[in-house]
Parts: sequence; structure tokens; C-alpha cells
Amino acid sequence: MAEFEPKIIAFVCNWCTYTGADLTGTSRIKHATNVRIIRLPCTGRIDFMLLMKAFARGADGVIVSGCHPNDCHYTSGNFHARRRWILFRSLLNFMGVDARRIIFSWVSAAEGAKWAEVVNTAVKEIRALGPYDEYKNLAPIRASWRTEHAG
Amino acid sequence: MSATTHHHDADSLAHKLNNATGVSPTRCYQCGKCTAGCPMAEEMDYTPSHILRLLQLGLEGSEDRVLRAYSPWVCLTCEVCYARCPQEVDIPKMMDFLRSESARLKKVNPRAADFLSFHKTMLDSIRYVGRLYEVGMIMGYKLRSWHFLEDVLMAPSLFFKGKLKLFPHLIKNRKNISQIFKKSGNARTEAAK
Amino acid sequence: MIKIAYYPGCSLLGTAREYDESLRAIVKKMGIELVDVPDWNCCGASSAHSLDHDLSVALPGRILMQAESLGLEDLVVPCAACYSRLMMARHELMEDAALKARVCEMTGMEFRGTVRPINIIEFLQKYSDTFTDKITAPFDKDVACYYGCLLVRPPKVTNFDRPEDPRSMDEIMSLLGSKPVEWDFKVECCGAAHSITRAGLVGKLSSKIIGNAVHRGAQAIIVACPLCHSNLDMRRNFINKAAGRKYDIPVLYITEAVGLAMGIGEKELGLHRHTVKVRYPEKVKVEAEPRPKAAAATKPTPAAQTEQTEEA
Amino acid sequence: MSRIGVFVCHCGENISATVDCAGVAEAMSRVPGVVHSVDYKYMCSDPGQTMIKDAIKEKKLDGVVVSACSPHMHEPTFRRACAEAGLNPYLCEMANIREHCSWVHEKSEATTLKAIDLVHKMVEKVKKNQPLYSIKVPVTKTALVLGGGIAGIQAALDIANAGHKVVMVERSPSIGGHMSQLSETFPTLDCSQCILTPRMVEVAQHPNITLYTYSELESMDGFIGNFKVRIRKKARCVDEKLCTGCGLCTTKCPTKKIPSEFNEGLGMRSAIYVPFPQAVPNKPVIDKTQCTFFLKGKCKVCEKVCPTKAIRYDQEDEIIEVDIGAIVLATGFNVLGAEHFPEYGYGRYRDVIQGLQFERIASASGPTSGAIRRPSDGTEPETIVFIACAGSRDEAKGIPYCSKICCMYTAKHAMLYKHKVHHGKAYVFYMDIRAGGKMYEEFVRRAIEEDDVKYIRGRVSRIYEEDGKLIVKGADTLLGHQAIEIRADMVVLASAAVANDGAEELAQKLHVSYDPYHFFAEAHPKLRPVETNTAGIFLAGACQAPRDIPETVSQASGAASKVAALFSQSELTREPVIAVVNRIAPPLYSTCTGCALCVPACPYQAIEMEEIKNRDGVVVKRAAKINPGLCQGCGTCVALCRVKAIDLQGFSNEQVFAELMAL
Ligand SMILES: Cc1cc2nc3c(=O)[nH]c(=O)nc-3n(C[C@H](O)[C@H](O)[C@H](O)COP(=O)(O)OP(=O)(O)OC[C@H]3O[C@@H](n4cnc5c(N)ncnc54)[C@H](O)[C@@H]3O)c2cc1C
Ligand SMILES: Cc1cc2nc3c(=O)[nH]c(=O)nc-3n(C[C@H](O)[C@H](O)[C@H](O)COP(=O)(O)OP(=O)(O)OC[C@H]3O[C@@H](n4cnc5c(N)ncnc54)[C@H](O)[C@@H]3O)c2cc1C
Ligand code: SF4
Ligand code: SF4
Ligand code: SF4
Ligand code: SF4
Ligand code: SF4
Ligand code: SF4
Ligand code: SF4
Ligand code: SF4
Repeated sequence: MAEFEPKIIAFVCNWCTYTGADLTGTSRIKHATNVRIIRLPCTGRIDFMLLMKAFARGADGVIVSGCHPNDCHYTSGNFHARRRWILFRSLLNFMGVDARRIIFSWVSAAEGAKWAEVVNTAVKEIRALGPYDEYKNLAPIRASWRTEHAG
Repeated sequence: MSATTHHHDADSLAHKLNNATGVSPTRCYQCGKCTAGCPMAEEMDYTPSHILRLLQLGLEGSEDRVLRAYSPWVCLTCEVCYARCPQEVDIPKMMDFLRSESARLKKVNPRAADFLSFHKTMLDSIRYVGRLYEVGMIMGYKLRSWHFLEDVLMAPSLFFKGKLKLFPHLIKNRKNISQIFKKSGNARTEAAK
Repeated sequence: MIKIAYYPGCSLLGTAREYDESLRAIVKKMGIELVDVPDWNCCGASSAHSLDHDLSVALPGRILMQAESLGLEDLVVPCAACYSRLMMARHELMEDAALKARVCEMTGMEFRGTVRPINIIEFLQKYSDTFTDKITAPFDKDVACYYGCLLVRPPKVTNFDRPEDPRSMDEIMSLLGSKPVEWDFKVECCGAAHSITRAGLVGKLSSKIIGNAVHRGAQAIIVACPLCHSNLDMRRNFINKAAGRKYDIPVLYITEAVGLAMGIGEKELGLHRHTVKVRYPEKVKVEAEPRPKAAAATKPTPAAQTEQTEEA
Repeated sequence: MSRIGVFVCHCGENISATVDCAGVAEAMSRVPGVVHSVDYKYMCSDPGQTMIKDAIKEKKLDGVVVSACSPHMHEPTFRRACAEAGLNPYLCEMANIREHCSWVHEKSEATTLKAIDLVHKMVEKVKKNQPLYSIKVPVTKTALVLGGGIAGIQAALDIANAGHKVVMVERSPSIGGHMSQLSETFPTLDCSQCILTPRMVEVAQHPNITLYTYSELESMDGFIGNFKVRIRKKARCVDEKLCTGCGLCTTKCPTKKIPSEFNEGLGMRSAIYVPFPQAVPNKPVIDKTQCTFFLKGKCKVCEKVCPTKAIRYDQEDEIIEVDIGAIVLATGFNVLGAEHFPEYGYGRYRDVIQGLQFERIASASGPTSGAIRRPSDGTEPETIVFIACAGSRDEAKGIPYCSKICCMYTAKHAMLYKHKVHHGKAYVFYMDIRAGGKMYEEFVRRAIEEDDVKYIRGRVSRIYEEDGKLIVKGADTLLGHQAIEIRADMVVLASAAVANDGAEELAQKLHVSYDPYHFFAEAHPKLRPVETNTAGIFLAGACQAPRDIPETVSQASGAASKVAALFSQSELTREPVIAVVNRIAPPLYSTCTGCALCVPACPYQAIEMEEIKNRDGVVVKRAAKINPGLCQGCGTCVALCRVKAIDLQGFSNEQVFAELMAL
């Protein structure tokens, strides 16, 4: 049987991690294909609802990554984000969401290799945890392309 | 500040000191202000900042030098060093630790033997009387340390001024006190394990 | 009648009897009742913390717990050394829960932290209006207030006055009509801890203190600690030996000074128990600032200056 | 229904080697709303861009997704192309299938599937995109320079020489700052006054500079390019237009025993005074707290002697309002006061002084005309001790940082002393010597080697006085940790450099952040050192951190060039990626509940609370309002707002959700 391929959504900030992931590309560092990046201006922009939506949409895991503390492009956006996580985690527990499925990391614009590592580790860990929900909600377009082209 | 835990070699003396007292030798940046103000610096074999340096280095030989040092015993616990240290290193607390540690490991500096007898005599007095029994204590100490003359000469005049009592003030609940001593000894041996 | 818990400590029953006597004499006039801590024990002095940390908290801890039974908040502790040990123990018991548990186990008592030790200066400051109105014989001397090390240090624990240049005792003495002199050794250590083991050393340290006080024109040294007193008074022979001269400046407990100002008799205050007779030397005229003439006169030659970096 | 065009780029083979580009285009063509989907070898080439422009026109596209490289690479290119074809550029998005896909994966089905996901999510996002218009802000080309030390002087002159107007506000009666107090300056030992005075005069005479001394900032409103400031010009009690600076009043004023601030208390001044002879402007002020007339109602000697009748006892503070486009903060620093050194007897022994006092003593224009004399009795000190790191690097005193300048000025002081008192002995107690700078280490070595200054590694614990000598008890940690004692005639403390008085209050007025020690905070420690978080406010000199003159001047020029760059445009164009608080038709006006939680969360102070009034002018509710000039678009407020009353243009909730739903 084929290995379980988790679906992971990454919320990253435009200035550090998105650029870091660009560098992963420029440096051709190969890594797992499971992660889809959503670009936001700052980790400060990420709220609870976005993460919940991601899980509701069938994500098996979520990565949140931004600038290192004190390096935030916006000075303190990521600081606010971190403060919110504390609250957020307890909320997750309360709702019975498995906190292990949310991976936090800091990847700067210079850390292309680190981003690849973050992705690979996340895939490994989430894979070990198994699929997150019963109803995998695959986008129809993707499914139809597969039947016709990839056999 | 000095209460933070820092990472020293797990079996180093610095680490033990940090664990037992919260004093961290790595906080010391070797400015020497403690030594400069210490009234006992001249009497010491290693001045306070020197002791801290030996602890920071943590070499085998240097730790032994610290444990066998005379300095902790002459330290007056006057707290000048701690009050002025820019890095707030609690040296008197460190000296306390070094004294009990070197007594425990039987590494007391030979020149400090009389200090040890003094403290032991003093504690004996408290243990059995509950309070300090000055006459008994001084006699006891003089016997243990063989320092006869210095104070015995003063005794008669003090006696006549009504300052020395020939009989001790015993406290009532002496059992309580001896229990404190016994249990503290246990705590110590346990901590040593 | 104001009631205050009282911990005399061992010295006040022995070598510092006059401290106890003078305190009791003045509080009587001040209208304050001192209630002794029941069945109190020794605080462990410098020996307990030298050899056994837990013991050094447990012994003063027992005193605090015994005092708690009185239901009073302030606990006046005239001996600065005891005060220091009690403050230190209280500080550690409040901060370290594990230690507190151990100490409660050792003593078989419960520590609640309701009692707050105050030193003699704090006590006199707090109740100053109970004696200022009774001053009949102002203590109009030039005095050097000697605080010693343990009242002000470590500042984080005692949290009392300014650690390098305290003022509170000077203020009380001014209330009594004295003129406190500006001097440099207010908080220098007299070496009390080694009073018995290294009397010679004590002489050396204390002679600097006495020397500076005399030099600044003091007619009496005022102390608030039995150990300071015994070093500066009882051990005057060692001091004179170290200094190579004879000092006859008397050393008074602050309670004695308060008592004298209130017109209490010398005997009742225990002044006869001092080693150095309580007689005040003539006032010496001293300038507070460095004297130009002296500076010029002692101006060393350049050659002599090479010796200035003394190696200790 | 949307009309989206999708353009899949091969990037030569960079993408097509691992991703089935044609397959992606084909898959996209089936997405509802996509009316055009093609792939091409080089989308960014001219023919590629033309393809997009043509498709926009022919297919009447209302959204474009270019799936190619990273938006950091070519987003501007494609948005420009769209704009040229008449499509609002913010309706164009890029899907990053090169850096985030083809380059990091092997050729496989999974790679193409990922590319499809990436493009699809952008298609869904674009459907929700709104046309946005870049924000234009007008710029008032006048700069405000706060503080007239060397930092302010340099910045003001640079801006003024670039052809822009400058308003300079200085708190004290003269400009010049600390540099005017210095004797000679390291590492060249040139005379401070000689190099500074011409600059001060230039400021006063520059046609583009308006100088307000004895003045302070009262308040500031607005945002970059459009600040409104109010300046309080304190009453000098002298009519500056009439006064010729003859100085008669100051010499005749009978109230003369006031410690001079300029001479750090080592000299005296009168109640009507000019701080120092080279002051700019050279017009006196009356110190109302000392003048006999103001205290007791009589005297008026100055009025009588003034030949031009310039004295005005009834002069009042004046408030001046100015429109400002940019602000340079240059309010400098101060040194730690006497109360922090009880162990050194500073404040008790007159011969224990601090560095600035030594500068005055060593200065040719100082109270001793440059002769080294001790304050207590005016004798020449035979032995002098300098104590470095006095208060600095001292956590117990609350100053863990290094003051940076004192190592150098201490070496300078010791040198100046040795040059003037040849037979004297100079000792320096130090912990480390920090002399990183051009010719700095050489300078310190010169003090040690040529001038025989004795450097002792260790701190001083205590100083006390004995027989007219100061006994300095220190340690020599290089001599086996020994305590040593030096009998000195004078002691100079290199006391810590600290933030200036009122820095915190000023920062709050200007909405700039400050560090725990009250120095103003730069926007980025490495890459934006002269900017603050508040757009349009820049930093120069020691108000940001302790620094010496060369660094101060470079930073001031840096700040000035930022201002000049800002003023080179008459309008600022800003990305419209900013937050907005919704406003809806009455009776609701906004879903904002007025909780104001977003206000402190914004790192740029862009949010304020506004009162919404109905037609009759009655306040119906309080709601947040975002200042588009200040908002930088971080989105923190959006995440924070519980009722989702705020949204971020370009990254709205709707857009991000749409992206998510495509995955
Ligand atoms: C003892 C000593 C010796 C030194 N020697 C040297 C040397 O030899 N070489 C060298 O390179 N550097 C030396 N320095 C450092 C030098 O003094 C500083 O680098 C320089 O003064 C910094 O200039 P500044 O303009 O940033 O600040 P400042 O000189 O402090 O000027 C700030 C100005 O702003 C004004 N101001 C403050 N607050 C306000 C307000 N709220 N509103 C309006 N105006 C305000 C002040 O009145 C002042 O005029 C020395 C410093 C000291 C302490
Ligand atoms: C080991 C090390 C670690 C460091 N770590 C830090 C750190 O952690 N933090 C920090 O703030 N700083 C650090 N620095 C310092 C930092 O590297 C420098 O401050 C910075 O690189 C200086 O930038 P620059 O542009 O002036 O010079 P450079 O980085 O040297 O750039 C000069 C450029 O000019 C080009 N060039 C040279 N000659 C010519 C010519 N004739 N014509 C055209 N082009 C030319 C060069 O090729 C080069 O690209 C470190 C330095 C070193 C050596
Ligand atoms: S004063 Fe403090 S920092 Fe300095 S050497 Fe002593 S312990 Fe270390
Ligand atoms: S406490 Fe001990 S080490 Fe510290 S200054 Fe006093 S005597 Fe020296
Ligand atoms: S006397 Fe008059 S003109 Fe001369 S300086 Fe004074 S105010 Fe100015
Ligand atoms: S009025 Fe005031 S300023 Fe003028 S001369 Fe008299 S004291 Fe001086
Ligand atoms: S510059 Fe030198 S003297 Fe000043 S704080 Fe830093 S190390 Fe100390
Ligand atoms: S040369 Fe480099 S390592 Fe040496 S003191 Fe200077 S900065 Fe430090
Ligand atoms: S926008 Fe949101 S967070 Fe801000 S005040 Fe309104 S309801 Fe509160
Ligand atoms: S988006 Fe960021 S900068 Fe803009 S108002 Fe919100 S928090 Fe402030």
C-alpha cells in the first residue's frame, strides 16, 4: 500500500519564510511535495479562524512560520502572533484539536535549507500521526485531472 | 539575578554551588570590585574574585584549591562584596557553601581548623542549651583551639561588670532544638547523596 | 499601651546587658511594652550559616514561628546580627517553598510569615514621637553614627536605608540634639565575626573605624549592635595596639543616648558596664572638606609617589 | 461570473522539466470562471507579456494569474503589463510554481499536482480580488530637527543644503549640545569648539533654516509627509530682534552665584545669561527661577543697562504651529547623575568629578582656562585616577550596556592631563578597553606607551577621604586579584551615558518606540538604523544609543539623506496593502464594537478611535479608524479583531479563505 501522503498547509510571512522558501528553490534543495504555502504579510496576520478553516478543509497538518523573534519586518507582528499562540493552544486543547498537528517554526530569508528541513520533518511527523479527518475533501479539479492524465 | 540556573559541567563544583544556592559563578565578569572592597582580602589566600575565577575555570586542580582555601573561613559575611557587585553575585552565600562543602569533604584548610572548632563549639552550645552560653562557649572554644590567653585575661573584668554569667540560660523546649539539629543533619546527608 | 514583640538575642543577656537594660529603660518611658518571644532560642549567629544552611534558616525560623504566636506584627530585634539572620531566614522562607517545607518539618511548626523583624533604628524612627517630647537633656555632642555591615546589607534583603551612606541613625541623633559628623566608615565592617577567633584582625579593622571617627571630630560613636559595641569598646586594647595610640572616645548604644536625652540615670542605662569610660573628649575643630593646607603640606615629592600603588 | 486568464510559464525548462505545464493549463481551463488558460516558454519576455495584454483585451479578462516564478521576482512586471492593458494591477496574482515547486521536487505526478493546487488557489483568490489604487500622499517639504547638538546641526545643514526648509528646535538657550562642552576630541585631539562653532554659525545664517532655541515640542499630529507640530517658544524675556548681544546685562546682573549648567557646576553664571561665549544665538535669557525681579519683584538692573531696551519681563511663551513633512530626532544623551555613586562619594567629595566636568576643566574656555586644577582648592592634582565603566556594564545599577564612548574619552582625559601636568601620575581603572574605530586603538596605546598612563585592570570598590587625599580602593585582577589602594588628589568617573531627560515623554508624543533604557528605537538594528517605526521620523546621534562624534555625524547625514529622498517627490506613492475598518450604511455604521483592542496592537500606531456621528451631529458610536498614511499592512489588527471589523486589502479574509478552499 502506498504511504499516506499528508496534506499540509503552511501559513508563512512574506518577508522571511516566503523568501526563505524561494531560496530553497534557488538552491534546488529537494523536499517533500506535500506542503502548500499560503503567503501572508506577517505571522501577525494569522488568526485562529484560518487554522481552523485549514483543518476543516481537510488539512492533516499546518505549518506556521515567520521571521525570527526581533527580526520581524513589522517590528512586532510576530511578537503578537506568538502571544496569541499561547491562548490559541489552550483553545485547541479545549476543542480537542491535536496540537501536534500545528508546527511552528522560524525561517529567515537566508534559511533555504532550514525550510526544506521544516517541510520534511513536518511531513514525517504528520505522516506518523496519520490522516486527520475521515472526509478527505479533495478539490474536484485536481481529482479529474488525475483520472484523465495520470491514469 | 544570581538565582538563575546556568549550564555548568554537571559534576563541577560550580554546578553544585549553583544547584545548592542559586549562585552562578559564570555571572561574574571578573571586575574585582568585590576583592577591592573586601576587608579580609589581605588575609585571604585567594581573594573573592580569584575564587570565582577558579570556579569558572573548573579545572580539577582549581576546584581542589577552592575547597582547601583559607578564604571562606576568614570571610566575615559582611556582605560588602555582594552589595557592590555589579553582577549581583552573592559571594557570602558562596562562601557559606564552600565552608560546609570543605568541612563535609574533610578538606578544611589547616590554618582554618580553629574556625571550624569555633563554629562547632558555638553550635554545640546552641544544641544543648538552646542559646549561646558565652562562658561555656569561650571555654569550649579555647580548649578546642588551644588559644588560651587572649580572652581569659579579659574574663575577670567582664565578670565584674556583670557581663559574664557563670550559668547558662537554658531554654525550656530543648528537645525541639535538638530535633532541629538532628533533622538538619539528615537533610544534609541526604542532600549530599 | 503599645505592645511590641521583642527578641533580645543571646548577647543582650550577656556581654551586651546594658543594651537590653537601656532599651527596657527607654521603652518604659516611651509607654511601650515589650513582649518577649516565648522560649526563644539562639539565631545560630555566624556559625550556623557557616556550616549548615538548613540549620541557619531553621533556628531563626523557629524564633519567627514562636513570635507568630504572640499575634503581633512588628518584632523588634536590637542585635543587628540577629536582625540580619532573621531577615535572611524570612526572605528565604518566603521565596523558597521547598526550604519552607523542610524547615517546618524540622521545627514541627508552621511558618506563616506574619511577623516582620524591625531593627532598633526602624523601631526608634517609627515611635520617635513617643520620646522626642520627653527630651530633657539634649545629647548635644558631635557623634559618629556607626551602622556596621548588617543593618544595610544585603540591601535586597534588609531593604533599609541607603546601603552606602545611610542617614536614619543620624536623623535620630539629630532629634536628640546631637550633631552627626560626616565620616567615611559608617558601614565598614568591624570584623565582629572573628571577635573571638582573630582578635588581632578585629583590632586592625576597628582601629580604622575609630580613627576616622576621631579624625572627623566625633566625641562619641553611636552603635546599634552588640557586636559593634563589643568590638569597639571591649576590644579597645587591641584597637589601640593596632593604631599605636590610645583612643578614649566612648561607644554608646543608641538606646543609651536616647535614655540620657530623656534624663534616665547612667546606672539604669548600664553605662558603668562599658570598658571605655563614658566621658566625652573636647570638640576638635575639623573641616568637612579636604583642607587645602593639609593637602599642600602632605604633597608628596614625585619620587615618593612611585610608591603609591601599594600592593596589598 | 469572473473572467479569469491563466498563463503558465515554462521558464525555459526551469519549470517544464518537472511540471507538466500544458497539463496545468489544461486543468485550469476547467475551473469555473477561467475563460482563458495557456502555457508559454517565457511569460516574462516581451512576447509573453504581449500575450497577456492581448488576452486581457480580447477576452475581457477581469483577473489574471501568472503561474511562474516567485512574486518577489516578477510581480511588478506582470502587474505593470496588466495595467498597460487597462486591468487594475491588483487583479493580477502570481502562482509560484518555480521556486516553490519545479525547483524543489523531482519530475513526478505529485509535482504537477502540487503546481495545479498552487495555481488553482491563486485563481480562487483572484476571483475575490478588488481593484486597488495606490495611495498618494502629498509631502510638505519642510523638516523638523529636534535637538541642536552636533547630530541636529549636521542633519539640518545637510537637508538645508539639499534645498529644503528646516525648522530646528533646541531646548536650551543655545545650540551646540555636549560637543560644545568638550575640550579636545579623540582620536585626533582637535579642539571641539574650533570645529563646531563655524557649523553653529552656519545653522544660524542658513536661509533655509529657522532656528528656535529655548523651545520645545508641544505636540505632534498627522503622519509622514503631513505632520502638524506645535512648538513652545519659551519666554526669553529678551526681545531677540532688538538685542545686539552686547552682554552688558549679563555683566551687570547682581545675581551671579548660579552654578553654570554649561560648566557642569564648576563655574557660575548670572540670572540673565548666555550659556557660553560662542553661543548661537548670542542672545541672553533670563532664568526666571533665579532672577531677583521675578522672585522678589525688584532689581530690573538689566532693563536699566540695556542700550537697546530689549528686556521684556512680561514676555510670554509663544506657540508656533508648523506643517512638517519629516522629523529628525537628535535630542542626544546625558550622563548618569551623582546619586548613583554613593560608594565613590560623588557629590560628597568635591574632587570626585565626572567626565564632562573634566572636559570643562581641560577646556581652554573653561573655568580654569584649561589648567588642570582640582575643584576643592584649585591645586594641581599630582595623582589622578580615572574610573572607566562608572555605572556602565553594571546590572546592579540598572545599566548593563557599555556606554561606548568612555574608554576613548578616558584615554583622552588621561592624555590631556599628562600633557598639562608632566610630572603627574595618571591611573585608569578599567575592565576592558573598547577602542574599535579608525585610529582608536592606536590612540589608547599612545596614552599607555607615550604618556605613561597606568592602566589597572579592575574596578574600584570605594573612595574615601583621608588627610586631604582621596583613598581609592581598587583591585588589580592582573596581579593575582589583589586589592590595591591609590592615594589620589582627584578622581574622574567615566559615568555612564544615559538617555536624555524627557526622552520617554518625547517618544510618546511622537509615537516612536524606545528601548528599556529610554533610548529611541531604530526600525531595524542592522538595515534601518536611522529610521523609526513611525514613517517619516528619523534618528540621528546619541538619542538612539551612546555614540561618539564621528558616528553621530555619519548617522545624521544618513537621516538627512532619508529626508532628502522623501522630499525628492511631491507625492508619496504607497502600496494599497493596508487595513481598513468597515463602514456600512446606517443604522450600523460599522461592525466595529469600539473595543479598541486593535489600537495598542498596531506596531505603527496607525489606529485611532473615531466618533461616528449621525446627520444631526450626535455621536452614535465609537469605531476604529486606520490612518492609511501610517498603516504598513502587517495585518496584526485583522487577526486580533474578534468581530472581523478590520480587513487587510490584498490579503482579505475572503481572499485567504478562497485560497484555502481550493486546496
Ligand atoms: C565626557 C565626554 C567626552 C566626550 N569626548 C568625545 C570626544 O573626544 N570625541 C568624540 O567623538 N565624542 C566625544 N564624546 C561624545 C559626544 O559628546 C557625543 O557623541 C555627541 O555629543 C553626540 O551628539 P548629539 O547631538 O547626538 O547629542 P547632544 O550633544 O547631547 O545634543 C543633543 C541636543 O538636543 C537638545 N535636546 C535634548 N532634548 C531636547 C528636546 N526634548 N527638545 C529639544 N532639544 C532637546 C539638547 O539640549 C542638546 O543641545 C564625549 C562625551 C562625553 C560625555
Ligand atoms: C567573519 C566576519 C563575521 C562578521 N559578522 C558580522 C555580524 O555578525 N554582524 C555584523 O553586523 N557584521 C558582521 N561582519 C561585518 C560585515 O561583514 C561588514 O560590516 C559588511 O560586510 C560591510 O559591507 P560593505 O558593503 O561595506 O563591504 P563588503 O561586504 O566587503 O562589500 C564590498 C563589495 O564591493 C565589491 N568591490 C570591491 N572592490 C571593488 C571595485 N574596485 N569595483 C567594484 N566593486 C568592488 C566587492 O566585490 C563587494 O561586493 C562580519 C565580518 C566578518 C569578516
Ligand atoms: S564584584 Fe562581582 S562581577 Fe566583579 S569580580 Fe566580584 S563577583 Fe565578579
Ligand atoms: S562578605 Fe566575605 S568576601 Fe565579602 S567582602 Fe565581606 S569578608 Fe569579603
Ligand atoms: S544688554 Fe540688551 S542688547 Fe545687550 S545683550 Fe543684554 S539684552 Fe541684549
Ligand atoms: S532683573 Fe533679574 S536678570 Fe535682570 S539684572 Fe536683576 S536679577 Fe539679573
Ligand atoms: S566604553 Fe569602555 S569605559 Fe565605557 S562602558 Fe564601555 S567598556 Fe566601560
Ligand atoms: S581586533 Fe577584533 S577581536 Fe580584537 S579587540 Fe578589536 S574587535 Fe575585538
Ligand atoms: S476594529 Fe475590532 S478590535 Fe478594533 S476596536 Fe473595532 S472591534 Fe475592536
Ligand atoms: S495592518 Fe498592521 S500597520 Fe496597518 S493598522 Fe493593522 S496593525 Fe497597524
